Amino acid sequence: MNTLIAISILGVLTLIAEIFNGRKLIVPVAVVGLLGILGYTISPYNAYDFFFNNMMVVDKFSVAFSSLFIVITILLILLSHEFYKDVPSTISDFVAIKIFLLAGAVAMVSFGNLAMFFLGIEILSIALYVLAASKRLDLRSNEAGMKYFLMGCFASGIILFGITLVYGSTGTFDTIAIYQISHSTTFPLWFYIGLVMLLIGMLFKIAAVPFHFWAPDVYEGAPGLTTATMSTFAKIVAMAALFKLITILLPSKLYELDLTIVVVAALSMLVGNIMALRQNNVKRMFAFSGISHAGFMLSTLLISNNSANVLFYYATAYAVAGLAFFAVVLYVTKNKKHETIDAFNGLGKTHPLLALVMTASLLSMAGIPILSGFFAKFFLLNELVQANWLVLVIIAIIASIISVGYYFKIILAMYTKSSEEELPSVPMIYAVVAVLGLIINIGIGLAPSFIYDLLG
Amino acid sequence: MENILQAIGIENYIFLSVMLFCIGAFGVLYRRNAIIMFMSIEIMLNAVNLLLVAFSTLHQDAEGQVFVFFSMAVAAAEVAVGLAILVSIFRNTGSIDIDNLKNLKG
Amino acid sequence: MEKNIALVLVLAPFFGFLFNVFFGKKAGKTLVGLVGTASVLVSFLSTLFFFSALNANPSQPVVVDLFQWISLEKFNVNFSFLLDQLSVLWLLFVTGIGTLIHLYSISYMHDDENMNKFFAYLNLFVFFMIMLVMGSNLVILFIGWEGVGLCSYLLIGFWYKNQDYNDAAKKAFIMNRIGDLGLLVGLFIVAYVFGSLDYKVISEGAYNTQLVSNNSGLIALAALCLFIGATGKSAQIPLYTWLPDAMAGPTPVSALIHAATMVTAGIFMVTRMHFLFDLAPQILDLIAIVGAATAVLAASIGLVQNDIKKVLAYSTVSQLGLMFLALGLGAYEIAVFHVITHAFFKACLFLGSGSVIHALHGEQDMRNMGGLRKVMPITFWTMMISTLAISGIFPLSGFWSKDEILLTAFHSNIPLWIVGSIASIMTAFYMFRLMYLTFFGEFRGTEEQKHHLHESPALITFPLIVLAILAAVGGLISLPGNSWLNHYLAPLFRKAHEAHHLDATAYALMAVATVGALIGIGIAYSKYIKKQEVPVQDAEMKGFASVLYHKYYVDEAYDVVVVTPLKKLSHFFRNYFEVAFSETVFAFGKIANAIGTQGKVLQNGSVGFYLLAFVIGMASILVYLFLV
Amino acid sequence: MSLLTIFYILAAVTLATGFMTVISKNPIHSAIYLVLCFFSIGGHYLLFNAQFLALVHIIVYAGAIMVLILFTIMLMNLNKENEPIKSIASVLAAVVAFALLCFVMLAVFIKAMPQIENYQSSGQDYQSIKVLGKVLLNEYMVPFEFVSILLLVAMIGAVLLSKKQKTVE
Amino acid sequence: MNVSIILIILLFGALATYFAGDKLAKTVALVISLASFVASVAILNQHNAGISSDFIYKWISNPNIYLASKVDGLAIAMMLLTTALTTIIVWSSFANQFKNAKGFYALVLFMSFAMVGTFVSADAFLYYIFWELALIPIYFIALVWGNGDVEERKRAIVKFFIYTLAGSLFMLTAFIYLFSKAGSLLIDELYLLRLTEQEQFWIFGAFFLAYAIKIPIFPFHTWQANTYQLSPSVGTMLLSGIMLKMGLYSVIRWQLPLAPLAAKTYMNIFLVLSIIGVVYGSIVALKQHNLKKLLAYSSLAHVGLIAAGAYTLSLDGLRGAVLQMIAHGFVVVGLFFAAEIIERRLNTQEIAQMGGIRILDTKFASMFMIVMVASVGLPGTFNFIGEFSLLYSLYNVDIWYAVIGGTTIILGAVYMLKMFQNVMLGEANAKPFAAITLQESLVFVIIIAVLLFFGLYPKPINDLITPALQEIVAKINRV
Repeated sequence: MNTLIAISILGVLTLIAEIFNGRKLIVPVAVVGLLGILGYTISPYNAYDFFFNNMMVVDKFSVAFSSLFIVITILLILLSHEFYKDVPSTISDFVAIKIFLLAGAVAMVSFGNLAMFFLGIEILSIALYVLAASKRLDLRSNEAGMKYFLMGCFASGIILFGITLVYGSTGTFDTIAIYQISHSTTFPLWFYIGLVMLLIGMLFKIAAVPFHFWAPDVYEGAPGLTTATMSTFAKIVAMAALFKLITILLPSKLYELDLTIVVVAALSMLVGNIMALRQNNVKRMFAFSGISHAGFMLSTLLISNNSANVLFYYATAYAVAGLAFFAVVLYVTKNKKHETIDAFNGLGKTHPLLALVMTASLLSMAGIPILSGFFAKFFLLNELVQANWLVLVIIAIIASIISVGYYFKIILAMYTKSSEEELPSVPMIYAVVAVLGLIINIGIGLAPSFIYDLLG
Repeated sequence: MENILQAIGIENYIFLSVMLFCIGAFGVLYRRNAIIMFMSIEIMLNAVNLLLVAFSTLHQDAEGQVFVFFSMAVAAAEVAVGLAILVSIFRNTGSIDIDNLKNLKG
Repeated sequence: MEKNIALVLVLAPFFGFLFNVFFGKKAGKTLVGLVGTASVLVSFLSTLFFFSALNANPSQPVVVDLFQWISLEKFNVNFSFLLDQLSVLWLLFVTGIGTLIHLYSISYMHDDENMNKFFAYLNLFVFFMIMLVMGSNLVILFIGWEGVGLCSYLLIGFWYKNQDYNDAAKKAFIMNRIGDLGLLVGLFIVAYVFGSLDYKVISEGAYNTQLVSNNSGLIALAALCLFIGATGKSAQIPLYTWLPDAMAGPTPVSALIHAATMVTAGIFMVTRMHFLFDLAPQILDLIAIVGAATAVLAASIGLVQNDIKKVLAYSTVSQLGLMFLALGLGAYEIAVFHVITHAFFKACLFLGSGSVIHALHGEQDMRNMGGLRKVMPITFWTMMISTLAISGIFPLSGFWSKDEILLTAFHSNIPLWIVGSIASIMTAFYMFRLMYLTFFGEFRGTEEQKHHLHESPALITFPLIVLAILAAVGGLISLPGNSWLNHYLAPLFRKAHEAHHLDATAYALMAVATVGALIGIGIAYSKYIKKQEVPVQDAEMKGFASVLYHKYYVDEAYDVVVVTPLKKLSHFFRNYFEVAFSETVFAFGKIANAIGTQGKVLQNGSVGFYLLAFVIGMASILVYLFLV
Repeated sequence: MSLLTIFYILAAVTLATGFMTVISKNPIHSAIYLVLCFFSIGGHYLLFNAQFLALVHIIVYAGAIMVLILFTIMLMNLNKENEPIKSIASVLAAVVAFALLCFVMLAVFIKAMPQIENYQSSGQDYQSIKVLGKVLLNEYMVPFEFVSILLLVAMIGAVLLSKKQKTVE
Repeated sequence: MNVSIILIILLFGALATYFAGDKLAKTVALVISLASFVASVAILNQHNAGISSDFIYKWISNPNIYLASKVDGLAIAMMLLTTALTTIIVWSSFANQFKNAKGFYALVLFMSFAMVGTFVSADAFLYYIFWELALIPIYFIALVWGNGDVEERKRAIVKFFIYTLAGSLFMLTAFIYLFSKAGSLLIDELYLLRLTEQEQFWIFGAFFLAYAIKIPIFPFHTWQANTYQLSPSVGTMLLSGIMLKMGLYSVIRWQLPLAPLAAKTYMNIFLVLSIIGVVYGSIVALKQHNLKKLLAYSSLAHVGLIAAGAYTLSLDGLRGAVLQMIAHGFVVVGLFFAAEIIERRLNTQEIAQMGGIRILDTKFASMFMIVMVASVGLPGTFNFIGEFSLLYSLYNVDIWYAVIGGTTIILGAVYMLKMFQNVMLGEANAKPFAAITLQESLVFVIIIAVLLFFGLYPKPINDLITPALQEIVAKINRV
C-alpha cells in the first residue's frame, strides 16, 4: 500500500520539479526514488497484509511483481533521459506519466477490490494512449494513439461489463468476499459470463489472438520508448493482473475454459510468430513476437503447480530481453524515420558490444540456452507436460522453431551486411541499460532458482 | 419500501443494458467518424452504468452506485484524452475519418 | 628367435619402403635400387631360414603371435603370422622373384626421375604381399589383400601425368574392391559360422561334422563370397577386365604384380581355405567352370592383340583360369604347382618384353617390331625358353604343370578338359605369334629406333637368365609319380591326394597336349614366318577378329550396364532428390512465410475490421462456453 | 401507470435515441440524440430512486462530456454530413457483427437468467447522498483518491498532446 | 580433479582468447586447447587408475536439476577426441588471416567447450543446454567467416540452424516428458524408468529427429552439403569432425538405453534409413563438382554406416561405431584440411579448376593420399577397424545389410579415387602451387600417425570404451 502512495507522491514530485526548473534533476531523482521504493517494497517480503478495507492486498505475488515493475520502470526512465533529449520541456510529463503508469500497475497486481483493479487498468491504458500519441506532429504516432484509444476503450467497456456482472451475481467488489461466495453459496451464472468478459478484455490488453490486431499497428506507430513500455511493461502487467484475477475469481478449474485458453494461446503463438516472419519493421516484428509471448504467458493459466513462479520467471526473462532489445533499437533507429531491419546492417562490426547484447536478447527470446528465455520456456513447457497439455507443448515447440526465423533476420543483418552510413556515438545510458539487460539475462539464466523460487 | 425490481424484474434491465451496449458496439463498428465513435463508447459505458445501478438495487447495496462514480470519472478521462488525440490528428490531417488512418498496416 | 626373424622377414621391405620414401631423393638412384633390392633379398633369406626349419620339422609350423588387434564380442582377431608349408612356399617365390625383379628394375627404371618412389612402392608391395601370405587369419590376409591392391593402384598409375594410366589404375583398384567386398562378406560368414577367423580354428571347425551340417548353406555362401573375392584379385570372369588395362604400369610391375605374385593371391586364398571349399562342392564346380571359361575367353582375346604386354596380360588371365580350373577340381597342389611354374615363365616373359620395350624406347606395338633376335640374343633365348614352357613343350616346367591340370580335368570332367586343351592350344599359338612378330622377320620400326637397337645391360639380362633357367627346370619340383611338392604340402591337406600314376591315359594325354601345342605353334609359324603376315591396322579389322580385338566388348558392356547407370543415378539424385529434399525442408519455411504474407492482408490497418475480429472472437468464445 | 409501463417507455426512448445517435449522419444530431439518451438513463436512475446519482449523471455526461464533445465538433466545424459513403461490405460486416453480438449476448443471458421470485428488500437507505458519501469516503477512500491520479494522468496527457512542443535544434 | 576443469579451461580460455586481441588470439587458443587436451589426458589417467572424475551439484531445486557429469570410458574417448581435434584444428588454421580473429578463436574454443560438455553431462537438462550451446558458435563461424556468396550462405546456414534446432526441440520435449515421469533428469534415474512401448516409441522418435538431423541420417541431411561448403574450413572441420559425433554419441548414450523397447521394435527402419544414407551419399558424391561438397557427401555415407552400426544394438556395432567415430573424426579433418590447403593456394573449391597438383607438391600429394585411403577404409588404418566391426555387426543382423552397407567400400573408392585423380593427378596445372609448409604438414603428420597407430593397435581405445559400452548394451537388453 505504501508503495502505491510513495509512487504517486514521486510522480507528483517530478511534476513539481518542472515548475521549479529542476529539469536536470528529474531523471536522477525519479530513479533514486524508485530505487528507494524498490527497497521499501521488497523489505517486508513475506508479509501478507490488507489495507483500507481490503482495497489493497500485499502478498508475495504482489510484492514480487511490483518489484519487477519498479525495476522495469527504472530502466525505462533511464532510457527516457536520452530519448527525450530533443524535447526537454516535456521530460517531466513523460517521467511523471511513467511513474503513474507504475502506480496503476502496482494497483493491478495488489488489488483487493475490483474497483482498484479497474482504476489501475484505466490509469495504465490512458497513460499509454497518451504516450502512444505523444509525438504530436508525427501522423503515425497519432494514428497509433487513436487506434489504441478506440480499441482500448472498447475493451475497457467489456472489462467494465464483466466487473458489473461479477458484482451483479455476488453483490460485492471485494475479492475476498467474492472468493467466499463463489466457493460456498450458489450464485447466478452471470458470474461466469462476467468472468469471461473480464478475460476477453484482458486478452485484448495482452494482445492475444484474435484480440491482437491493434498491437502491431500501435507498436509500430508509437514512439520507440513507448513501444518498449507497451511491449515489456504493459504486457506483463496485464498478464499478471489477468493471472491474479483468474486465480482469485475462478471457483474451480473448468475444462471448457482451459480449452478456450489453450486455443487462444496456441493461436497466439502461431499467428504471432508466423506473422512476424514477413515483417520488415523491427518494432512491428517485436509486436508480433510479443503476441506469441503473450500466448506463452497465457498458458501459465493452465498449469496447477508453480504457475505463479513460471509466470514470474517468464515475465522477467521476457522483459529483460525486451528492454535490452529496445535499448539497442532506440539507439540504432534514432535518426531514422522507419525502424527497418536494414538499420542494423553491420552493427556486428561497428558496435560489437551492442550487437552482442542484441544477439543475446534475440536468442533469449528464441529460447536458446543458457539465456533466461530458454529457462522460461523450459519451466513453462515442463509444467504444461505435467498438466497433460502435450498438444500445446508441441505447438509451442513449433512456434519456437518458427520464431528463430525472424529473430535471425536481425542477427543476419548485423553480422553479414555492412552499413553505408555512420551511426552516431553510443549514448552512455543506452549502453548501460543494454549491458544491464544482458547481465540480468545471463544471471538469471545461470541461477534460475533465484527468480523461479521467489513465489514459493 | 419494496424493491423496485419486484415490479420490473432484473432481467428487463439486463436486456435493456445489453441491447444498449450492443448498440454502442454497433456504433463503433459502423461509424467512421471518430467523434461519433466516441459517443458510441459513451453509450456502452452508460449501458454498463445502468446495469450497475440495477444490480445495486438488486442487492440493496451502495457499492454499485459508488462504482458508477468511478466509471464516470474514467469516462471523462477517456473522453478528455481521446479528444486531445483527435484534435492533434485533425490538426495534422484535417479529417477525423478513421478510415484515413491506415498508414500502419501489414 | 623365430619371432624376430619373422619380423625381419615382414619388416625388411617395409624399411626399404620407408628409406626410399624419406631418403630416396637424397640417397641417389644407385643406393635406392640397392636398398630396395637388398631389403627384399633379406626377406628371401629369412624365408630360406624358415624353409629349412620347416623341412626339418614339417609338422611344426611357426606361429608368431604379436598382439590383439580387433576385438569383437565373440572373438578377437590377433595380429599374428603363420609360417607353414604353404606360406613359406609362397614367400619363397614372392621374395625370390621379387628380388630378381627389383634387380631388373634398377636398370629398367634408371632413367625415371621418380625411381625412389618406384622402389618405395615396389617394396611396399612386397611388404603387403608378405603380410597377405603370412597372416595367420583372414583379416591379416585382408590387410595384405587390400594393401597389394593399393600398391597395384599406385604402380599402375605410376606415370600419373597420363590420365589414361590413372583411369587404368582406378579401374584396377575399384574392380579389386568389388571382389574385396565379396571377400569381406565371406569373412563375416566364416566368422559367424566358425566363431573365429583364424585358419587353425576354422580348419578344426571344418572337420566338425555337426557344425558343418548345421551350416552347410552358409558355408557354401561363404565359399562363394570368398571366390568372388578371388575373382577380383586373380582376374577371373567377371572381374578380369582390369588386368589388361593394368599394363599401363612399368613393365617390372607387370611382371611382379600382375603376373607372378599378386594375381595369384586368389589361388593362395582358396588353397588356404581349401577345407572350406571342400565342404562346398557346388562352389568348387562353379570355380572350375569359371576358371575354364576364363582360360579360353582370355586366350581367344589374346589371339589378336597387338600390344606385346596385352598379349602377355591375356595370357596371364588365361593361365590363372587354368589354375582355378585346377582348384575347382580340388587339385590344390596342382594349382600351386602351376602358380610356381607360371611365376617363373611369365615373369621371364614380362621382363623379356620389358627388355624389348626398353630397347625400343617404349614401343609396345608388335606390328612395329620384328627381327630383334639377332640384336637381342639373350632376351630372345630366355623368352623363347619361357614361351616353350608356357606352350607346354616337353620337358619344360609348363609342360608338367599344365599337363597335370589337364589330366585332372580329364579324369573328372571331359568337357572341361576339352576347354582347357583348347585354351592351351591357343596359348601356344599366340605366344609364338608374339615371338615371331617380335624377334623374327624384318624390323618394322622407325629408322631411329633401329639405330639405337641394342641388347639390354646385364642387370636386366641376369634376372632373365635366372628366370629362364627356372622356367626350364621348374617342373622338377613336381614330377608325376614322385612329386616333391605334394610331399611338401601334404601336412596341409588332411586327405592325402593320391599321386597320379603314369598310366597309359597319362601318356596319351601328354602326347595329345604336346601335339596340340605343336599345332598351335605350327599355325603361328605358317602365318607369321611362312607368309610373313603382319597384323592389320585396328580400323581394318573385320568380323570375329574385330570382336576379339575389342575383347568381346566386355568393357563397353560393363560401361552400359554398370557405369553409365551409376552416373545417371548420381546425376538424378543430385539434380532431383537432393533438390527435392532441400526444397521440402525449405517448404516449411516457405509455407510459414506465405501464410505470413497472406496474413498481412488481414492486418489491414482498419479499426473497423479489427473491432469486427474482436467482436467475432468474443462471440465465439461466449458461444462455445455458454451456448454449446 | 405502472412502473413497468414507465420502464418500457423509458427503455424505448433510451434504445431509440441511442440508435439514432449511432446512425445520425450529422454529428450534431448525434450529440443531441445522445443527450436525450443520457436523460432517459437518468430517468432510469430516478426510477430506482437514486436521485443523487441521476443528478450527477446528468451533470457529468450531459453537462461536461457532451459539452466537451460538442465543443470539439464546433471547433472542427464538423456540423455537416460529410461522412464518405461506406462500402456495402463494411456496412454489412458491421450489421452482421451487431446482430451476432446482440443475439449471442441476449441468448447467453436468457440461458443464464435465474428465476428470481422475491427481490430482497432491506428497507434501509442505501442510495441517499449521505450513505453514498460515507461509502465513498470510508470504504472506497483509496479508489477515490486513486481516481485523482487517473484524472491527473488524463490532464497531463491532454496538455502534453495539445501544447506546442519546443524542440531543441 | 574432476572433469569440470576441462570445461573451465575451455570457457575461460575462450574469454581469454577474446581479450588477448587479434594478434595473439590464435596462439592463446592453441595453448588453451592444448591445455584442455592435457587435462583430458590427465582425466584419462585418473580413470585408468580407477579414480572417478564425476561430479554432481544441485543446480535448480525446482524442478530438480543437477550439474552432474559422469565420465566413463566412452565419454573420455569423446572428450579426448574433441580436445585433440580442437588443438589440431586451431593449429591447422595458423596460416589463415581471419578478420576479427579474437572473436573467431573464442568461438572455436567456446564450441569445444560446449561439445565437451555434451559428452560429459549426466543430467539431461545440462546435456541439452550444451547441445544447444554448441550450435551458436558454429552458426556465427559459418556465417561471419564463411565463404561463397553471402545470400546463399545465409540461406544455407539459417536453414542449418533452424533445422537442427527444430530437431533438438523435439528432444527437449521428450526430456520434459521423461522428467514428468522420473522427477529428475539425472541419466541414472532416467535409465531406471520403465516406460510402456507406446511412450518409448514417441520418445525414441523425438530423439531420432534430433539426432537424425544432427548426424545426419538420410533423408535429413539436406543441410549438410551446403553448410560444409560455405563454412570456413575450420567450421567444416568442427562440424564434421566433432559436432556430428555429438549426434552419434547421443544415440548411444541417450536414445538407445532410454527407449530400448522401441529401439528393438523399430530397429530395422533405422537400419534401412542409415544404410540408404550410405549408398545414397556415395552415389551423390560421384557427381559433385565442389570438393568440399563431395567430402560432405562422403561424410554422409560414412556416418550412415556408423549410425547403422549403433542401431544394431550389439556390442560389436556400438564399439565399431565409437571406433569409427574417432577414426572418422581424424580422417575428415585431414580431408577438409587438404581441401583447405588447395583452396589457400588455388582459391577455389571447384574440382574442375584443380589437377596436376601432385607434380608440383608430391609431399602434399602423399599425405593427402594416405588420409584418403584411410577414409576408404584400407586395412591397417584406423577406419578399417571401425568399418570391419560395423559391417560385421550389420552382418549379424542380416547379410543384406552388410552387403549393401558394404558397397561403401566400393563406391567410396570410386568417388575418392576419382576426386583424387581430378584434383591431384594429371598434367601440371598452369596455376602455381606453393609447397606445403612445415606447419601444414605437421597437421597431416599427426593425423596420419593417429590413423596408422590405432589402425594397428586399437587396443588402448578398445579397453577404454568397452566397459562403458557393455554397460550400455546391458541397459538396452534389460527388457
